[in-house]
Amino acid sequence: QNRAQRFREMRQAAAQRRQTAEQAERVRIARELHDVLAHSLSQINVQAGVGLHLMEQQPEQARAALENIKRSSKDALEEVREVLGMLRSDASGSTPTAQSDESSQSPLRPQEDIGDIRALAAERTTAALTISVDGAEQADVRAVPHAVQFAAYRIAQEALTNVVRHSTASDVQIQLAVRDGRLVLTIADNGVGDGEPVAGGGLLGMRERAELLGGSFAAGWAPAASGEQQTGFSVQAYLPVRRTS
Amino acid sequence: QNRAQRFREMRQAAAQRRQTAEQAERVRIARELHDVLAHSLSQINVQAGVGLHLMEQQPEQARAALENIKRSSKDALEEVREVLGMLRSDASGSTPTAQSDESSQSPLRPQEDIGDIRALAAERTTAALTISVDGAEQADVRAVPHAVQFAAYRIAQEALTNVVRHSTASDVQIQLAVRDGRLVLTIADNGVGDGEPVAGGGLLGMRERAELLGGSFAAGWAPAASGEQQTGFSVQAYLPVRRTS
Amino acid sequence: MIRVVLADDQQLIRAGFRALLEAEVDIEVIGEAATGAEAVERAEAERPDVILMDIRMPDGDGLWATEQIVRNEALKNTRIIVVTTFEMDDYVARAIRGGASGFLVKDTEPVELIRAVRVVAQGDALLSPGVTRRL
Ligand SMILES: Nc1ncnc2c1ncn2[C@@H]1O[C@H](COP(=O)(O)OP(=O)(O)OP(=O)(O)O)[C@@H](O)[C@H]1O
Ligand SMILES: Nc1ncnc2c1ncn2[C@@H]1O[C@H](COP(=O)(O)OP(=O)(O)OP(=O)(O)O)[C@@H](O)[C@H]1O
Ligand SMILES: [K+]
Ligand SMILES: [Mg+2]
Ligand SMILES: [Mg+2]
Ligand SMILES: [Mg+2]
Repeated sequence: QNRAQRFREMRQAAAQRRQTAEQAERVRIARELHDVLAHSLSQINVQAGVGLHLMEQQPEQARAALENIKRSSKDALEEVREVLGMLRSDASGSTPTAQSDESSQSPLRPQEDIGDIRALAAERTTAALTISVDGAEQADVRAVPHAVQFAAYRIAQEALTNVVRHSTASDVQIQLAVRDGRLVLTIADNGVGDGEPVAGGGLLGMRERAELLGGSFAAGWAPAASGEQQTGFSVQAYLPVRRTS
Repeated sequence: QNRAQRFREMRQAAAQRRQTAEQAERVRIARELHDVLAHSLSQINVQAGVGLHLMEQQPEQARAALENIKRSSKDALEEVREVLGMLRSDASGSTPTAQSDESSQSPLRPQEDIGDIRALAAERTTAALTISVDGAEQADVRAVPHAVQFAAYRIAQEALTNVVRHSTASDVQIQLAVRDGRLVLTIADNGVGDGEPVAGGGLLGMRERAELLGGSFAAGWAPAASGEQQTGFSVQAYLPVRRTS
Repeated sequence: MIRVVLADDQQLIRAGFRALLEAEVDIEVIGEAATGAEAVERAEAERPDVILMDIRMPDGDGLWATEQIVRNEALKNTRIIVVTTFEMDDYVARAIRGGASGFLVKDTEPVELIRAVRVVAQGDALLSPGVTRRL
């Protein structure tokens, strides 16, 4: 009897673990897709809008917009194909993955790191928007584990997507530093506005990334201080720097 | 030592089960996304390509393309958000699928069950095609886990689609029974033909569903027996009925 | 004149290809279909030189429609180019086995698509480079 019960419990525990793995997997895929695809689609949408808006006075803007859209939709498609191809081959796949080796991982493989934030910033910079990156080259920052670097990259990317989409800002400052065993990442803009943001996939995803690593996350409007200081929207993530090796 | 080894084996088995659940989930998500995203992106790409190609001779094509792109990228974004929102709420989900409330359906939630096979059959029945369902109401059949029920529903659905598309049959029999700890599902028609079928997405998908649950699958022409018996195409799935509680 | 039928369930894809092909002096689009069954119907009614055939469509997909058309003796001069979102091995293989003259992904360059229509209309087979490599 005792044995039967132990067995039942064991089975239940296994079922629960299975469930948890499924859920973790879903959230992971959801997050990656949100960032990769929502990102391309919103860029495409913005491009089309801008092209249309300007094409009367500047017909060449329509061409530029179409060219950008053509390129980015193709890139995104290739990414989808890659992800799907790998999902498929993974699923029919032979060898599971005993190795905890991050670099050899699947489609959703974390690839970008903190060093790529600079390129990201350059990409998004326009005549109307300057973006600065601070601390990305510091030795202690560059030494954080890859999983943390990748999360930082994605959070910065998503925050910039939000600036482009939701903000009146003309300037964004991205700051990175290691303090008290945590990587502190701040993306602060000088846009105007107020109120609690209603979290969509972007803010949720950023929080999830931070929390999955055991860290924390905050986003919102800076309090409009004593007349002088300009208000702005900022996003901040604290990511523990646990050594994996 | 003996105990340590048993423990190791148990752990391995659990890891493997977890892996399988993860893989099943991936395949499912891959299928959904294939439909949602790739199609929008390729549509956008075609529009951009066409707009650019024609804009010298027909400048209005550029405008039309941009307008279409703007609209379809917006629609796709909304769709991505919806799918991801549901993945998330499923994942953080308290109640997996207690409710069989159809109106609250998400594209990613397995909801149909064996009880729905009857409606499916009724839907596909025509003057030229009768479809019978046997065993769907039996207590042991109705008691199989939901994941198995859903797989059975999908397999029956796909098999009927094939009958409608490929068969000369006037009658189809769907049979369900629990035998030796497995749900046995058979869809047999009285169409005429022969040869090994060349598996397309339908048969492959059915097999995948069965195998992901640890079961097996077979499809093909019944051997044309001694003159009397009519030949026919049939599909058979064996789905293990593992109790989760 | 090369007479073309477009089969795709996405209206914007049909509209895009139509604009593209109509602009060529030697090509005209004489019909559209949004399902596999419609594609077969259009083919039988119009006897086009070339059909651009999507795979994923409701009511009979493009692979099925391809097989139906190839099997029809009256349509032996109709060539089919399968144009789809994904260049998946099993799709490609089935399309070719089913009698399609070529296979392209939708994000092919417009000039390539136009060239493909001309090549196939002349009776030549066409395979996209990625595909030939694998077969
Ligand atoms: N830099 C910013 N400036 C102003 N408002 C912002 C900024 N970033 C986010 N917000 C506000 O926070 C909300 C939530 O952002 P979030 O990224 O979670 O969702 P979203 O961008 O609206 O949609 P998506 O799911 O595509 O990311 C936004 O709708 C916007 O109102
Ligand atoms: N009930 C049936 N009667 C006769 N032939 C069948 C039947 N079911 C399947 N087949 C044969 O098996 C083949 C493979 O079926 P499968 O469902 O895998 O692909 P498909 O229906 O051709 O395409 P799809 O990928 O859209 O399902 C069919 O093309 C057909 O030749
Ligand atoms: K023309
Ligand atoms: Mg956002
Ligand atoms: Mg089928
Ligand atoms: Mg389609």
